[in-house]
Amino acid sequence: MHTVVIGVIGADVHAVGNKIIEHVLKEEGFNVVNIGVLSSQEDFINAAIETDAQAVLVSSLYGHGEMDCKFLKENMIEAGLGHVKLYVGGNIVVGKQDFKSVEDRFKKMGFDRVYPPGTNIEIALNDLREDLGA
Amino acid sequence: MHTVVIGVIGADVHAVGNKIIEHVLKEEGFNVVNIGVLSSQEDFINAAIETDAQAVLVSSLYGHGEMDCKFLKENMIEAGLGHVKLYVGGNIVVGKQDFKSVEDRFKKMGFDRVYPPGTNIEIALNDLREDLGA
Amino acid sequence: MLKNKKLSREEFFEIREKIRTHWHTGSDERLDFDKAVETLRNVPDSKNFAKKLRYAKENGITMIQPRAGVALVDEHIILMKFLQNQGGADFLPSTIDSYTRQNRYSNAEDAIKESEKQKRSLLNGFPAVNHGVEGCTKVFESVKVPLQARHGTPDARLLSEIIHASGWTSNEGGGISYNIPYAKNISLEDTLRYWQYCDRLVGIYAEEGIEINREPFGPLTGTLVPPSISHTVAIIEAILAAEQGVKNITVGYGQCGNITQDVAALQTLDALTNYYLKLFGYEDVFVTTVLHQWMGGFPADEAKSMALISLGATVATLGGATKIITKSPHESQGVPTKEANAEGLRASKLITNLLATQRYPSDKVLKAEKEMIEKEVKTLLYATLNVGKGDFVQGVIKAFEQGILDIPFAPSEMNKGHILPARDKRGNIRILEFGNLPFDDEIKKFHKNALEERAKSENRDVSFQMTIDDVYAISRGKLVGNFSKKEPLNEN
Amino acid sequence: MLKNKKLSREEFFEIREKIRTHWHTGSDERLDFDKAVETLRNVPDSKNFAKKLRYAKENGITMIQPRAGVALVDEHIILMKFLQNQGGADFLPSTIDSYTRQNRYSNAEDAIKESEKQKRSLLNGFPAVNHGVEGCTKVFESVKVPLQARHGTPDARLLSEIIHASGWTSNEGGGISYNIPYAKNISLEDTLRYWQYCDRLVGIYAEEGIEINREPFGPLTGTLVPPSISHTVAIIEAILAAEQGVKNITVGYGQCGNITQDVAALQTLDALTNYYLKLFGYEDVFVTTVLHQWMGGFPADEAKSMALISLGATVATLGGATKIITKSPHESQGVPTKEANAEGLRASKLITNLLATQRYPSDKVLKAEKEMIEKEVKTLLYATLNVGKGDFVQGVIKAFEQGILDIPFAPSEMNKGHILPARDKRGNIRILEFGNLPFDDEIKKFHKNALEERAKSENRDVSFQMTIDDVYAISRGKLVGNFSKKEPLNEN
Ligand code: B12
Ligand code: B12
Repeated sequence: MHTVVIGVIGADVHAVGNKIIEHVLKEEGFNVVNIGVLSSQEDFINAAIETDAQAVLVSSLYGHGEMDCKFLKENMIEAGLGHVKLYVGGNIVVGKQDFKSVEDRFKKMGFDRVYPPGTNIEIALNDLREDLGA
Repeated sequence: MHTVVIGVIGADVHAVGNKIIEHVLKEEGFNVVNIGVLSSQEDFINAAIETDAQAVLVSSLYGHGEMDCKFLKENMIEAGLGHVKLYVGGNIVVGKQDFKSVEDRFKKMGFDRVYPPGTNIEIALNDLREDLGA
Repeated sequence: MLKNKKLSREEFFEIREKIRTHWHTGSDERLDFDKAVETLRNVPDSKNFAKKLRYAKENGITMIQPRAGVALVDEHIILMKFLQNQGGADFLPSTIDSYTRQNRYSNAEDAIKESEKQKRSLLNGFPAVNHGVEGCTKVFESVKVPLQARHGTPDARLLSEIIHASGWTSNEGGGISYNIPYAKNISLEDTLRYWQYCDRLVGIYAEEGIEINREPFGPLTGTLVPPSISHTVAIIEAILAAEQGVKNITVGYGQCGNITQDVAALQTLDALTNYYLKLFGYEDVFVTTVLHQWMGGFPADEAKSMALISLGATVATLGGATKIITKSPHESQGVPTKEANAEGLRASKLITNLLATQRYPSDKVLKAEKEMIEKEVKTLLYATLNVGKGDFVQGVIKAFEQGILDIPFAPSEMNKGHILPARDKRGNIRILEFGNLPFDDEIKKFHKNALEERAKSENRDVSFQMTIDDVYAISRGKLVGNFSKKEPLNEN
Repeated sequence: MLKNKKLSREEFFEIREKIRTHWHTGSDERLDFDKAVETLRNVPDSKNFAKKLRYAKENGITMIQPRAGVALVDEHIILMKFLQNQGGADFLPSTIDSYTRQNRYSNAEDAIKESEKQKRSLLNGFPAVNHGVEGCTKVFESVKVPLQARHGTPDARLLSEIIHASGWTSNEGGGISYNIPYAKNISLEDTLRYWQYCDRLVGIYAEEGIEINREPFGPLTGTLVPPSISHTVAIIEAILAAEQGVKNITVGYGQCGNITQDVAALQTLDALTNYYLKLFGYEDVFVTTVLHQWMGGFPADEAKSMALISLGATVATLGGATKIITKSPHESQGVPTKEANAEGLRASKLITNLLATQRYPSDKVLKAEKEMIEKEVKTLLYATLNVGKGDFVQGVIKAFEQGILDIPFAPSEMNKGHILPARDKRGNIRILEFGNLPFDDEIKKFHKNALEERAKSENRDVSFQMTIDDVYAISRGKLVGNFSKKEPLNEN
């Protein structure tokens, strides 16, 4: 069983998507470690270390995602989590922006996969299976 | 009292604006000759000649205005009506177009004044007074 | 003397031969009756207008249809597919251009050529006669949903032949509704005759087992038409169509703006059409209703237009209409781009979906409104029948002559144009000047009181200025035209 | 032990001194009480939130207000003026950014600097505390209509001081509504205490003859919250505010989607808030209502979003709400541009204008819905009071502990999160899992039956999958989440 850490980063309290992602991933047989809303980078990193997770799925809905995710990849590498897959989704920037350029920005920040607003979680499921070789 | 010819050109049956223009111009003291909808260029020219009008206000709502108004100015000049002021208003072209370019097109066709969709008739009233020196 | 009587097959086919000579596309052999029947038999249920309407009504679904048409076949197909795929249109139209509507096929031909040259449509619609069965079939084959011709053509006989023979299973129009708002001096006798033909064509197809839908044009001039007047015209046209053998009829109504009046209108339109069809002996006609989103002047602002469109979809669904004719946010400006048109469709679809299982509650006000509409329709209908000495065709001709039927703001000289509508305080459309409408005192008093109540609240007299204000009102963002009132704490 | 008891002036001013040290802008001398009173006395009526609401309610007008806020003062002013002039906003907000909401003023400071550098707002709102009275006054002086802070801040004491001292005459929030949906592990005791302070501030101004509006945040998580639950919270927060001396309160509600339920909710919200305020001894509170346009996930499509916005404005006006919080067509994507935001406003304004004199009819269904809401609210309110041994503050703390009050999808650990909502066949929000809600069998049966009726019609079981489907439904263009049904003749 694959272990994935999910949570909502920063000062973000959007809980609905997070609860639904947990439900769907569990149904699909993942071991889901949900650290919930208002989670810091450290919370994600600690959870991933403690549970030996293969992937970290960061949600950011409220618009500050770009700031909250700064150096997350670097910090994960430093914590020995360089191999862990790193996804981000939600409404990760402020405002309606061209998604291609948003994706580029986050990929440069070290994210393996970047999802546009309202992404159906089933899509990420396929990617996850592909990336984790399930 | 100034005499103006009003009417709706071509195969156009939009009658509402025409009836209202008649009412307002009359209230404002003009001698209004209303030839109504479905009026040809000849209808306009004949009415202007017969009534010795100082202005012709062409309405076109249905989108074929550009075709229906072709050579109207030339035909008026030929009929000795070169001095008569020529206005056009309504929805004079097909579709939502940049009004500046529409205005240019119709000015080139010899119209003295060109009005965008939904023009308040009061605005034209002022222009009319100015042009006819009332 | 023209009567409301079914054309015999012989008469019909005799006229048919002549009609086919009106323009060269009439000689296309796919217009030969047997070939046309074959074409229509091969139309799948999912592309049959009449059947899909039946399905919608039986399942309580409110479906959506735009207006749209451009000069060239290939462009028109792109447009249709866009509205179907990006707009989610349940039904497709082909709005016919204004030259074709006046049977000016050679004007249309010129404009087609000019459009080809300029690479933009110089026509405000699709010139179906010029494109003939050839072009119309190409359109039909390119789409997945039923097609209908929408026009405003006093004499649509050749047009109707061509579209049906191309697999289009609905035709809009009628001898009154495509005359009075769409012509200046064509006699009603002529248009009623022309439309008997169009109806008979559908009736004859029905005899071959082919179900085709007919839709009288409900909103007429689209400008403050009191519901009872448009209902009466719709019901009469339904009766005339039924006489010619039409079995699937959609009666229409243009949104007024007061939700209660709109719902009352939709409910009575359905009930009364069914009632009078049966009363006059047409038992097996399947009736559906269509609401036209606001048919008068639109606000210039696109956001406001979207709101108006959504409100139209709301009353249609709450009122149980089977179909909505949608508008676009470009309405006040000109023929919409396909994108703007699809926006109107998608907004409407969201509403019909969200409200799918919701209906407007019935209270005393709604009931009273319905009763008044019923009473007025009855009065108008019987007066028409009366002056026609029992015949609706003659009745219509005479009723318009005498102003028994009278439509506000119509261009036609066949119409008296003596009545004036205006809104009451709540935005219901009432009648300010009755002209010769044969209403009794109770009805007249009802209208008068309503308008006086408004006048009082606005501190002015009941007058033509009210009508003018109301003509402008919605385009200026209000329902009841009163532009003097200052609101101290409410400048915005 | 914290109780629902008015803070004494001494206590209040003692706390006040400490609060002002939380960030350097707190030392601004315009925050000295007398100066602030003077500032507020000079606010003209047209810019006083409380007075304009009073005017609206007394004249039956439904007014509109957007959400909006950006990082920098000058940009924020441009935004405000745009929404006022191009949007026609009757009231202006300043939506506060999420760092400020969590009192992370130094994070906000960084983001302000970064926004200045990048020349685009990196904050999702206006950091009012960082900009201080200086910045907030500049905003106030730039606009013509009343201003309100809208946030989601558990501890908004310094924020509240700053905005009011800058002439902003309304503040959104409450000890429950700005905790449970907006925090993870802040105790209710803390937030209730913080908000007693914010309310007392308004109450003390009231003692100086200055009327300021307070608005509990009605929609909570915005996600399928049953009306009786959000009503109960709103009423309790109104009572808590009234105890601190607040005299002008706007209770709120988030559009559900079924028009009858929405109208029932709006009508009962007004009636019940007034009723219980009086019942508990608060006689002279002026109550208004606000409808929040759909607060859950929006459709990605802008046209559909405009329709949803229009439908929200429709129910608000028909239901007699005093104010609407509008959404924009960008909702599903991110903080809207000022243009998109103004589109939502203008669409809403058209609807409030057209329907100004129209109200939703009352029938049996509406009455039954209202009765059920009344009964549920009564149950929840009395149970809360009961566990609080007669005190609402203690009641709230215990009620959440025990799940007597429980809000679906809330992030807070203070909330049990045991209840699950789902829609019935007509889209009404019902309760699928009651957790510890103290409802009697009659109420439970009512909800169960409604959901079973739906389950049957969809040929499936009542289950959590329904809830999930309903969370997604509106964003996917439906009201009732059922994505399996195939419709033969209705692919589009
Ligand atoms: C009502 C209406 C109808 C009614 C008309 C009833 C009647 N016989 O009068 C009906 C339903 C019959 C109808 C039919 C058609 N219509 Co129509 N109709 C409208 C609508 C909604 C309102 C027009 C109106 O009455 N406005 C109220 C009056 C008071 O305003 P007005 O007409 O604009 O006139 C005022 C000003 O423009 C100005 N003005 C007018 N002329 C002039 C001239 C001068 C010199 C000056 C100074 C000012 C001026 O003063 C007037 C008084 O204030 C408009 C769209 C809109 N505006 O919202 C479409 C519209 C005009 N129609 C249109 C079309 C295409 C048609 C049809 C071809 C087909 C169709 N789509 O169904 C047919 C045309 C038939 C024909 N042969 O003409 C298009 C025209 C498209 C374009 N130009 O690109 C429009 C713009 C709708 C659209 N966006 O597609 N229509
Ligand atoms: C409901 C809601 C709220 C509720 C939240 C209740 C709660 N505690 O959960 C309330 C009202 C409290 C709220 C508050 C705020 N909100 Co809010 N909110 C929304 C709204 C309307 C719906 C969110 C939602 O629940 N969707 C339903 C769920 C199922 O979908 P989802 O969250 O998108 O998640 C799904 C997918 O995105 C995907 N997904 C999510 N994360 C990830 C990660 C990965 C790796 C993958 C693969 C997929 C994935 O899967 C999820 C399940 O299907 C959205 C706009 C919208 N979408 O329509 C705004 C929105 C997210 N909110 C916004 C904002 C700004 C705020 C506020 C700051 C202020 C405000 N405007 O009032 C505060 C924030 C407070 C804070 N500190 O966080 C903005 C964010 C702007 C931006 N990014 O530019 C939005 C986009 C609205 C807008 N357009 O302005 N909000």
